[in-house]
Amino acid sequence: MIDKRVANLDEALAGLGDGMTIMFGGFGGAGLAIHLIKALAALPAKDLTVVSNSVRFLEDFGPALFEDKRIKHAVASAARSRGSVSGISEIQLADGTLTLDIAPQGSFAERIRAGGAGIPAFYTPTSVGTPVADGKEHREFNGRMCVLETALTSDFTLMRADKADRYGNLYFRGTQGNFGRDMAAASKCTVVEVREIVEGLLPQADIHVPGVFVKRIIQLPDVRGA
Amino acid sequence: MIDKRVANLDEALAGLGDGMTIMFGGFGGAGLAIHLIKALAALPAKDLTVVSNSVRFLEDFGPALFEDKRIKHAVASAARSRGSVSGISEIQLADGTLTLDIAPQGSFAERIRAGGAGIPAFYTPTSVGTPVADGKEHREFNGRMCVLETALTSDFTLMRADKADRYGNLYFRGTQGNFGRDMAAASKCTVVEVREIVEGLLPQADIHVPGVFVKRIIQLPDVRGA
Amino acid sequence: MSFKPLSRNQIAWRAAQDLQDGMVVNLGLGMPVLCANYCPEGREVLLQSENGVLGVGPVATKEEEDLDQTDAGSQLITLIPGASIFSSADSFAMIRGGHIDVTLLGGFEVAENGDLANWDADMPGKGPLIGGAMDLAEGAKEVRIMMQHTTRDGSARLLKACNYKLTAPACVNRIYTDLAVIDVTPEGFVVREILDGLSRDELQAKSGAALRYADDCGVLSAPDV
Amino acid sequence: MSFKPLSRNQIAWRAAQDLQDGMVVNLGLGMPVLCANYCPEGREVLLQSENGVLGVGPVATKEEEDLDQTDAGSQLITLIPGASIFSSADSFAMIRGGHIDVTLLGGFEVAENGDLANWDADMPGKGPLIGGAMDLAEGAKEVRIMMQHTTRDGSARLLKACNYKLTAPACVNRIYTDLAVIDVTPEGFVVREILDGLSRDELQAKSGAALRYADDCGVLSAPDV
Repeated sequence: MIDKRVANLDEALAGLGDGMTIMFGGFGGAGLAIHLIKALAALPAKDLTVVSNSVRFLEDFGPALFEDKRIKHAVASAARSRGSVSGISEIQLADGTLTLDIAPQGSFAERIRAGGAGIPAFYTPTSVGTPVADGKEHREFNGRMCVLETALTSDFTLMRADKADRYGNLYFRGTQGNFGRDMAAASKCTVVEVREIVEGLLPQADIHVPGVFVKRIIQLPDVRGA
Repeated sequence: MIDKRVANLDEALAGLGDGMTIMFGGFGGAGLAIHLIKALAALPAKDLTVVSNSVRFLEDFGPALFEDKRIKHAVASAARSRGSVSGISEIQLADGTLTLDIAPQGSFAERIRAGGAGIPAFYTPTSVGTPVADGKEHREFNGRMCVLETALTSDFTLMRADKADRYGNLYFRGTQGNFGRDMAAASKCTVVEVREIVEGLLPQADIHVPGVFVKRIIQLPDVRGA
Repeated sequence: MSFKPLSRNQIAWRAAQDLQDGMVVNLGLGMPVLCANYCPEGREVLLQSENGVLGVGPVATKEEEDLDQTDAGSQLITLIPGASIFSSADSFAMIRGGHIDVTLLGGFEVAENGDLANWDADMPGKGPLIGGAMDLAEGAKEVRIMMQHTTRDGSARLLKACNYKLTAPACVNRIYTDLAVIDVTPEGFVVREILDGLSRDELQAKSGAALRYADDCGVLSAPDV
Repeated sequence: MSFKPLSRNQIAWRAAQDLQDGMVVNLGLGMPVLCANYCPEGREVLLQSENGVLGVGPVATKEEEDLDQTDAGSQLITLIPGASIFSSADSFAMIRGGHIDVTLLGGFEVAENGDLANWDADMPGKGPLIGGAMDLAEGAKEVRIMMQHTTRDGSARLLKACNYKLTAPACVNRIYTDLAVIDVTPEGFVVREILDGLSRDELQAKSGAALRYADDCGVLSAPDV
């Protein structure tokens, strides 16, 4: 019997270790796995590479990851901390303890999709003519200059959905989906915290992510606004 | 007011002319725009390039397109007619009146997605080591040899869905979706025949294709099994 | 002669008047999102948000607030009837694939060839934030910029060449400022509307590149919004 | 000694016994789809169909038939509880991305290095048909082939090198025939099971490349299905 439910946060993150690459779903707080980020911050894992649209949310919910210098590299479209003074991630960016692959958000999303889809690289016109394209391979297609972007994959993906079933099928509320489906597909071990693990199996019309992309699910309450 | 409804098949195909590229949704009969294919076959348009997973369905419902030699080039993953004797498209393939870009189905689907997504080209391992890769640019990523595949776009896409609203939002039944969403996005003018144009607008959970990809919708009955 | 620069809301009002029935529009953070409040009655304008929404409605009231329904600026939003939700990758496929009619973005600087700089103002100690700007500037059919005509210290933002890092080259079609509406053309900046009471010399003095004027150059004005 | 080759259904039964609980499996046209009838009780095997289904159920009965719900072989199908439907591009993303545990495919020829030829048998006057075979052969974690051990005229299908155009190089892991179960290993073909009553010499005579035998080589048998 297929059963991807795990009993607790220890099981949810079992196997997560030094040097791994971890993706984080979420945009504007929707789809962000707050419980899993906090649990990750409580682990000793170090030398991590993180792939997250915004670095800020990791700093908000897992400050120990930065304080203990356990993140060595980040891939993100935004690496700006809250407020006008430097956050800890910005200090580490400045002093070189943290390196950054800053990506246009569309290239970021497409690189993740490519990672789950077995596409090792693709060309896109986005960023051509900007410093972000520096050092990237350029090539013209149909009169339009493009850069080569490579796929992103991960050892773990940590994300949140609204509902799941024992197959790992996921249902998103509102805009929870954002990077979730593609990060789930791009990862060796996708762990999803959900508001509800349903009895039985989700109806076809409600399945936004087929369970094949998900390894572990855990039911945990929404702690935002609490 | 946004209103993509058209009154008849003439309006549905208005502007479709010589030398154009046309995509056709459908797989196993689901999502196939039988009315629109028949209407296309009744037009004089010639020198057409067709993009269809299987050439057979065009031959079944629009034989005049082949009889009058109006299709010059096909992109497909299957170009085999029914039965064991040669169909008209196979005769034309053999005598050179019809040229063919035969594609693995996954590369076919991904090239169409790329066309709608502004990705001019991508690398895939599929077909490496086979005659289908002959003449294609090869390149290794992470130890795996790949070929470069280029995007497909079209002047028209003809497809079928179950329901639409005046915004052009589409709802698919069962497996009607297949290539539809991506062909809609890859085309300058996507025309969709549907069983029902709903009053008002489709609910968010039922929208499989955002209306932004659709130009014209027309309500026409399901004629299969009739 | 005296003049009264447009307020942020008035700039948004002016930009919104150019949104036509049926357009698919992406509004950037800051001033651009204010345009949602000023779309002329009777026009159906579909707002896209790059986190994966087509058909963004008004910002949620306290009663409507749902933490799982946000726009790309992390505002809690409502949806209009006919709205759809999709993944970020699909959203940027929509943007990159040329399916957005207009994007309205904030800007730091625009060059007379249409170069846009709006993502990195070299703030000391602050990290970079690209977000969706590069994809929107590259992918949308039209790129329209909303910004103050000059910086706080009075320096020009309309320039011969941008000083800050580019968002995308040669992408801007139109600029709405508190002083003027300016098109970017093959001949450089062409003023379409100039604020009542502002002289052409004064506007030129606040600009870092030569301004031309449309033959039918009009008066920029906006209601008190 | 006499022997009775397995029927098509028996080959399917045998192949189905190797499908484990929780596996995601794509079944090709022809013999492979018959495996769906013989999955051992108590194992949840999720069948993927490349037109965009995960969780294919039994072929529809007359009452269940729905022209809008097909598999990649154009059969009218049902769905199991927990099944999901997605686009063709997403389906091949699943396949190419390595998310399919096993694909069972028909074959014309398999070479001792694992090369597979199953899409173009050079039929005179007939056009090519690749379908999803190349993506499946390249993308699935394991590729298992089901075919008659020899052609109708008795020629070998297990070969040193394929004669027909390849589907994918060095991709095959296991072969089920009417006479044997054979693994493709770095040392070439290794027989895991041989039909009762068939001698090793006879099997070798029907094969176009050297056969080795597993130390624990067993007897191939199947119930009357």
